[in-house]
Amino acid sequence: MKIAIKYFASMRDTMGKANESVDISEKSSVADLWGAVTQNPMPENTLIAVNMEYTSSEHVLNEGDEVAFFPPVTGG
Amino acid sequence: MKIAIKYFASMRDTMGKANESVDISEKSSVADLWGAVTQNPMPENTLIAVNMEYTSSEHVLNEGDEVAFFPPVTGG
Amino acid sequence: MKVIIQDGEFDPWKAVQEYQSENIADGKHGASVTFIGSMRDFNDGVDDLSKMYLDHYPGMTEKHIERVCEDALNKWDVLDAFVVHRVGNIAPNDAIVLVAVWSEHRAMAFDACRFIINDLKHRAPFWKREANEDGERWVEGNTVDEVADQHSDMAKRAS
Amino acid sequence: MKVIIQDGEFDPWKAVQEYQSENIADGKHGASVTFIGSMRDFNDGVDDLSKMYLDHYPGMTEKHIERVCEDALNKWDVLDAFVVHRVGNIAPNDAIVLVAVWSEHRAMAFDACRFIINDLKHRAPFWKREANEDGERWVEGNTVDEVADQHSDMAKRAS
Repeated sequence: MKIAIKYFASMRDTMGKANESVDISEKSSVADLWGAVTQNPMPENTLIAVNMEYTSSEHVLNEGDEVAFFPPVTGG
Repeated sequence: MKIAIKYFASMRDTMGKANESVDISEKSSVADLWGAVTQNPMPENTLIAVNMEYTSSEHVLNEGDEVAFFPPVTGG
Repeated sequence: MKVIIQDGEFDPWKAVQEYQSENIADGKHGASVTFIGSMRDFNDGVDDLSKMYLDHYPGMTEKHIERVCEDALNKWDVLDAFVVHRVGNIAPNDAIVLVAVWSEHRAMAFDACRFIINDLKHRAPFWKREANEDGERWVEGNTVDEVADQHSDMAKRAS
Repeated sequence: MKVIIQDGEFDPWKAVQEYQSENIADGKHGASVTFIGSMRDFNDGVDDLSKMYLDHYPGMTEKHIERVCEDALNKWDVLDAFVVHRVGNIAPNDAIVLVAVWSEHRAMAFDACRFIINDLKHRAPFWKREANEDGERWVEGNTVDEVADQHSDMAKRAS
């Protein structure tokens, strides 16, 4: 299934890109997706959103999901 | 000694005046001053200021003091 | 720091914007919290308030609020505070009071602003006289706000 | 209720004044609390900040803040809320964020405004990148404000 990935802030610098599209097997989790795009472990305080809702790395993905990885927020 | 008295809000209506000047004996307290101007007891929640500072009815007065009597405040 | 007691309408947003541009150094404050109290057309079961008169104690009112602002500045490391309070005749929807506070960080600005307006409601010598079709009455205490304050404090402790 | 994510300067006092005159019914609110966050020219030991870039997650940012405002409106019986947040390039002293809340009584307005800005600081997807003469860096957490929040909470419990 196809998954769209977005990276923000320092995560974008680390990954060397702002977004990418990945093909992975059905029932993959966010953690599986991370393993498919990089061999590095996910930084400890990484925040994860699936379809613009916060979630955890155990979240099981569906075809067409948009997954975002980013560092702690610093707005306001 | 001469004391200037001010009344505000409902206290002004009750006393029928906004201010008055009273001559009382040295070392009189605010409570003594009240007794000199009216036979009615001081309403329970009356606030007292002497020279624009909150104080109590035991406060001992000095020549030329300005004493104010008023009900609980309702500003803001 | 500035405290203005004013008979006559004012635009609170314009007042605070002007005060800031004239008095607050560029780039030093990260947070500004503003409270504006306005006249509702209802209060404590009276639902057709047509006008209000606000009495005060000239001299003591200014002195009292200035001291409260100084206390807030010292207590919370706040950069500056600005207060405007109406007196005299007031119409529904008019701004009655503005309290604006500037600080480096937001927690201090919230705490100091709330401290000033709470003291102002409980201790500054102002008295409201409301009028509707049935006549006029001196308002006796900010009852609903007291309850709301207590409720909010309880909710905070419970959460 | 309105949430604006904006690339480009804004005058927060003018924005809130305009929002109020167009959206808030006359005479129904007694209290309005406004928080404005501005860019300081110093932060966490860096004292010559020359500029800042604010990244965000288009779509999620708006959605997240809108939900937080709805939560605040429901939780505190607040009449309305208005948020403006800058993104893109920001200069020292620029307003970054405005949170304005209207309610009948002041306690709810303070609580709701603080709730919205605290969530916005901790959960809304924005990231600051600061620049000074030594170069650029992504800001890592609102450390000073966290400490200030905790300090303020402790002071409140102790008093």
